[in-house]
Amino acid sequence: AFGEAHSSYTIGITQNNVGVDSYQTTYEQAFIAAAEENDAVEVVVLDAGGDVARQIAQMEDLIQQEVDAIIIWPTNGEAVIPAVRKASQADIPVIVTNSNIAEQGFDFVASFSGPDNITQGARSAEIMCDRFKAQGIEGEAQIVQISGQPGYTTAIERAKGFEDRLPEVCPDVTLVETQPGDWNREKSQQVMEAFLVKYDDIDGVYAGDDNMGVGALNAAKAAGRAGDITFVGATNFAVGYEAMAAGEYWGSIYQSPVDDAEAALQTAIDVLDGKDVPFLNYFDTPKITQDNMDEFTKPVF
Amino acid sequence: MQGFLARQGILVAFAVFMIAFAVANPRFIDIDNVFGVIRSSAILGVMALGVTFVVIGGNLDLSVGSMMSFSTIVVLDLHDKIGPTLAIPSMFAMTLALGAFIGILVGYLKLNSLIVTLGMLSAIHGLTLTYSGGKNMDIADKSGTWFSVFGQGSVAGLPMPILIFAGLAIVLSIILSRTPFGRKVYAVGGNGVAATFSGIPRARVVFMTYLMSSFCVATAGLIQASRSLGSQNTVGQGMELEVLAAVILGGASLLGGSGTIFKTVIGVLILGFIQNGLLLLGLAFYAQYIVTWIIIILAVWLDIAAKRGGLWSRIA
Amino acid sequence: MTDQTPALRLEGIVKTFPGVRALDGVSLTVMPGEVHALMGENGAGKSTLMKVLGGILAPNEGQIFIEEQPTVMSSPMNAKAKGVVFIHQELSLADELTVAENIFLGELPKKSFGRVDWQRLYDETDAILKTLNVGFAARTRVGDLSIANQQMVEIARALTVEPRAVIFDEPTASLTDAEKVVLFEVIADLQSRGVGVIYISHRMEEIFKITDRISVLRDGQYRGTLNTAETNEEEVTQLMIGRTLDLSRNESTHELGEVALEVRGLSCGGLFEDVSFSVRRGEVVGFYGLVGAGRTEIAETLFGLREPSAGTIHLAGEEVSIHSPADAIKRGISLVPEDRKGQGLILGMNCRDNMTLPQVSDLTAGPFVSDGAEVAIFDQYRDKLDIRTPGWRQLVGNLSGGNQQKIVIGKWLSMRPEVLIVDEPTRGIDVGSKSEIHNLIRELAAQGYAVIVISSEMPEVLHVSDRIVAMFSGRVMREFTAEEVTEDSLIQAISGLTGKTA
Amino acid sequence: MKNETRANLIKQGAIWAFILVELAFFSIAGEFLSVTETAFMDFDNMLLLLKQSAPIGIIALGMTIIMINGNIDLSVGATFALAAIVLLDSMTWPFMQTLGNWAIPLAWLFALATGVVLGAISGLIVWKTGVDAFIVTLGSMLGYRGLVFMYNGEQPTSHLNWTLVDFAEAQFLGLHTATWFLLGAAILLWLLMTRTVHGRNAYAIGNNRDAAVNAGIRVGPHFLWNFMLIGFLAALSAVVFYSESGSVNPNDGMLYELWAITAVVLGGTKLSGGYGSIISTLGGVIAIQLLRKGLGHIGADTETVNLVIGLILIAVLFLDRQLNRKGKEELRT
Ligand SMILES: Nc1ncnc2c1ncn2[C@@H]1O[C@H](COP(=O)(O)OP(=O)(O)OP(=O)(O)O)[C@@H](O)[C@H]1O
Ligand SMILES: Nc1ncnc2c1ncn2[C@@H]1O[C@H](COP(=O)(O)OP(=O)(O)OP(=O)(O)O)[C@@H](O)[C@H]1O
Ligand SMILES: [Mg+2]
Ligand SMILES: [Mg+2]
Repeated sequence: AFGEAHSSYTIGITQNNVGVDSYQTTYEQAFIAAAEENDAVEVVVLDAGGDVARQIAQMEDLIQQEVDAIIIWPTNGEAVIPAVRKASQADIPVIVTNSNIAEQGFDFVASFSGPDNITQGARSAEIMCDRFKAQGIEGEAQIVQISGQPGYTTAIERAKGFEDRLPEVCPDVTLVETQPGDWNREKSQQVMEAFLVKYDDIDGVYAGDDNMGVGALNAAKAAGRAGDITFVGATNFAVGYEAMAAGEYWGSIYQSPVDDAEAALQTAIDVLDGKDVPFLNYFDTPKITQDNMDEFTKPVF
Repeated sequence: MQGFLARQGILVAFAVFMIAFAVANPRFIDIDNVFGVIRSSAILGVMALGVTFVVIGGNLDLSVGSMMSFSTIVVLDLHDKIGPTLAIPSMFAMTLALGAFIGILVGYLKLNSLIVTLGMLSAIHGLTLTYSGGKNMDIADKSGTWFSVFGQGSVAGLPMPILIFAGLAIVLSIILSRTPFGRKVYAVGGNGVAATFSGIPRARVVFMTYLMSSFCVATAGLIQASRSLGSQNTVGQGMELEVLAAVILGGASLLGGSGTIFKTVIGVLILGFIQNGLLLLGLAFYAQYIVTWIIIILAVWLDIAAKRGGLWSRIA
Repeated sequence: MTDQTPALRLEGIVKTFPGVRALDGVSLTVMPGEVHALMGENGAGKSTLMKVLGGILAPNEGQIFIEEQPTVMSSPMNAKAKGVVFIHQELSLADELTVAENIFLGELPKKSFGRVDWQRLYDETDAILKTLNVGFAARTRVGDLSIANQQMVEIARALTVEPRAVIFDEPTASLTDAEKVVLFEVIADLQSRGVGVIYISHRMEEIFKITDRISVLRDGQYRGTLNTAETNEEEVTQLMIGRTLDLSRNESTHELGEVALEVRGLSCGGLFEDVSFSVRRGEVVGFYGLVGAGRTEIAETLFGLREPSAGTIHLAGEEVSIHSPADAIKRGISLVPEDRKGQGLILGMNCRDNMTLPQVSDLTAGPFVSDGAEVAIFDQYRDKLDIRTPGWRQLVGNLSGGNQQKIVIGKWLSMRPEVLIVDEPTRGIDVGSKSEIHNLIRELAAQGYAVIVISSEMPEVLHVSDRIVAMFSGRVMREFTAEEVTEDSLIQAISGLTGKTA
Repeated sequence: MKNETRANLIKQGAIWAFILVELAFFSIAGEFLSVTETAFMDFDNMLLLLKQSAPIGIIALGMTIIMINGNIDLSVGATFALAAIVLLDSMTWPFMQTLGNWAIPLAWLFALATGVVLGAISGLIVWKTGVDAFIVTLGSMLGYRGLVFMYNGEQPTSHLNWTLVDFAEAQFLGLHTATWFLLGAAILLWLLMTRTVHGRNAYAIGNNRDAAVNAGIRVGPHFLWNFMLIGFLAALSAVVFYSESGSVNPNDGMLYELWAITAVVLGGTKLSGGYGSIISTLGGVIAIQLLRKGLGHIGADTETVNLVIGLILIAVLFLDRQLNRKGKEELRT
């Protein structure tokens, strides 16, 4: 599809923290695979390991190496803005992937490509609420929330989306407590164990991702209370999908790291090709519940 | 009595603590909750037992967290490939090999344990990622395997993780306090040169402490894997410092040569109950950090204050 | 003397440690320009008393007067400011720093902005080193010095201020004769400047050579003060331990057996070269030489702690190679090392466990350590060596220096070795115990053990040995039998004056 | 004497030799493996290297002193984060906003003061309780991190001030602002450790604490000063870094303590205290940053980076040991 004129683009990517969960790992693999399939691009793949200083250093390195475009998965949506500005001053277009940077930096960014975490949180709230309505307990249901690692944009946005939307759709459902599960199944299992001791009546659990949701489910199963509780997560992982199939886990948000990665790369190429790309390039993350799960393939991660 | 208070300050602190929480929220001492806490402390606890040996021997082990991730991922992966009966010993062998590697570096090559195990923390994490391809590892057929017995089973109403933790604690406590090997660990940690001059094979003793530590890590990984039948690559991340905190809380000196398994167990339980108690009180998660800070320093302070017979340090 | 104001006076000092009343109402007066000996058995409380005086320990009761002014010594710095300088029993130096920095530790000369005035530091140090007549420079790293020279650095610290009183706590324990002469000159000089000197030592000949008066402590209590000129060793000993000792040379001889240990042409790097000797069963061979002569290194090589570069070791006629202390122990060699704190003991462990450490693997009942067997061994050697401790549970670190040394000796005697090597066995040990240890060494030999005694104390070597090997700078100079040896010939041999090896 | 100097040179030169090896390796490997055209040894890239070494580097300098002193400080990462929060948050305080650009130096002052206070807390506890610094600061590491979260929950604290960013991004005589701070701090601390009484006492205390006490050095206050110094440096590092980035996550600075310690040990400073050098620590910091940069340059993936960094650390330790061995006649203990 590409002519001789732009025979080869070099695109650099600095990711948040590969290896911390399988979403990010699958993303990286999908990104590299997509790049390999495309003869016209070569990629420099870097990982910040969750450290913002390292990520800024990697931005500087990529600028210094004079790559054609930079994709960034920010470790901190605000701290990277000056580094992004530096890139734009060096005439290198920057594409933000997965979670956006703060508005102040929008001037220096060519495009954002990724899921809309606020919407995801809101959709999780809707899934939960619909379920309660079906059960007829929307008037008195009590829920707990297990959020992602404190400090991460994704965690914050998902919690915000959920907390803002819930009172709109189910004003009488109370969120009794939120504790972080650090994206970690075991940690979230411990948190849930304490919730179960503390509260006799828990009707729903919202977890920031399925990994944590399954951790909570395990705790409830061990306490013999899983049947009474609606579990809703986000970022549907394979474990969550299986638990849904087993009828233990109610719903989640379907978000594919492969889509995420491919969208980011394609956006970068489109920008380099001079195409018109929308500034906010969300890819869709639909609701998935026990009712509609046959429409989705089981996640590979 | 005062002497006892001083010597067992950590136990007293523990008791005071439990009572305070129980008053604040009676559910805290609900038997289910108590079992729940011990059960979830068991993984940390089993690791702390092994690290106690290492610390008494005068070294540190910061690699246990990432090593535990490794064991968990490996046993889960092998479970589906070669079946649980073979997977468990294979995983133990691989984890012990890592422990042996560290043991050789620290024991025989006499490299500094802080840096070696810090390096191994990173290297083993890399190894785990390579092994798993960065993916979560899950057992395909979760309901059809007896493998869940270590994490979810129970005997006579007692959950297996607690039984394993308790059993291992008793065995290791006896090894440490009653056998020649245990004595040698104390000697090597107390004064390595003098131990060598007494004909104690220092390198081998240090090597053995790391082997024991990795054995405990493998056991912890087994419980972990069996408990959730699936895991992330980062399941043990950050646990090294928690483990160390528990061992220190129990009064083991980082200079080596002192500490006991019993005290480590108390240290583990204190950490577990603090976490749980604060959660039950509905305090924000960061309160747990701050309380742990205060408890660690108070516990160690009172411990050494009792030894020197005065609250304040004599250094001018 | 009596019309002078005392330089220093201690009155009714009481100091207790948990379970120990280390000082029980001790009083002591030191006049200016006097050398005052402080004597007493191991654990009598000498060091503790001096620590109280030096501001390191606070007394429970009692008062300190300097020139009759009541004073409180709140810290070592404070004591030094008041003119009391304390030269410690244990070396108290920072290895990585230079000689100059160590001598002026805690009081480095300053320029603006807290900068060190190096010029002044080195000048003053050079001046002090010159009076001490030592062979090292101000800029030498202390860790590179021999133990004896480190001791000299410690002594040099007394000369940085104009002191009223200087305390020497067993300064000669690791000095050889040459350095002792210098030390005594330093003390004489202090004395002539009107400084009061407190001198702690277990060596009678020194005490009688340099001191004016002798005060004796026993079990933390003051026993009296004697004028050195008017007393003798017997009287002092009587006061110290409550009985007299037979200090005559050991003439008892017994049949010697076969050769237990033979060393042929042993060398180790640059430490010692071509060393040959043999020890028979029932024989005590003394190794005498200056510090650095390489005796310790030979012992360490025999004990598997160093790899010899040439030569062979034979045990009972059979050539062996020893790769580790465990090896050596298995073959019946025991080594009482020279550095008891660093090499001999685990200070944080109790007395019993220290003593049984080398054989703990054998003292088992089933898979477990047998408490009974351990305590039995401890009791036996506590009695034999008269070790003063409240019980086997006491941490070794809390014992007095001499009693610590006895624990080390007990540890190796209890191994019932074929070949026993003792390196400076009585360093810091009181006269009573010393003669007990000497008797013990003879007794062991009589029972058929082969014993090697390494010592820098000539009387000791002469006293216990059947044969003496004289060493100089890593080489064996000469061998003497007990009959032929004289002090002069021995000194000649170890100074490298006799041109040829034996 | 000659021999000693040479031995010392070998001891301290090892890290620089290692840096040269890294440079050579990545330059050559980069030719084959890197997808970009620019050379690794590019001058600008080396300037960047210095700049990127600054955040951990400045902390590592302080850690050197603490470790020479015979202590260790595990709380620097949390101190770094808390100082950053104060820096950024203080600029949003109402009275500060009325000050215009004068708010900047004031905010720096607040941040630095925070670091000094946190250091003082650890130092005071070490001094007064006599609890080992490792334990005290392990506790502080948790406690200070708790304070970080308490300040602003899980939210990042942000305040992007472009004047500040421009200052932080500026280059003077080719060197970035951060580099100037790193080198400036290194020179001052080097002078402190080699030329002043405080520095020499630090060596003495780390080398033999009892001896120092016996010699009348006031060890406690001395510790306190040094902990305040490392608190200050952790805050300085935060000031330099966050002036440029303008937003701090409550997780920032985690594991910095371990990297700082690693750099210090790579530089040859003894963990047991009494021996070490500021300049060699600078070498250690650069060596680590170079390794990261180089691995990125040749396209190593995450798992390889983790594996290699861990093993290199051990390898350098091993080499250092081999270089410092005395030979066969060494005592085998
Ligand atoms: N820190 C301590 N804790 C408990 N007991 C102690 C302590 N220091 C000294 N002692 C005890 O006090 C007594 C006096 O000890 P000190 O060191 O003063 O003896 P010493 O006369 O110097 O003996 P030596 O000749 O062996 O050096 C001994 O019984 C010793 O065990
Ligand atoms: N305890 C020790 N710690 C450190 N170095 C030591 C120690 N003992 C000896 N050395 C070093 O070993 C070298 C030679 O040993 P040493 O002086 O002990 O010889 P020696 O013949 O055994 O004399 P002596 O037995 O009188 O000490 C010296 O340079 C000395 O610095
Ligand atoms: Mg003494
Ligand atoms: Mg010697």
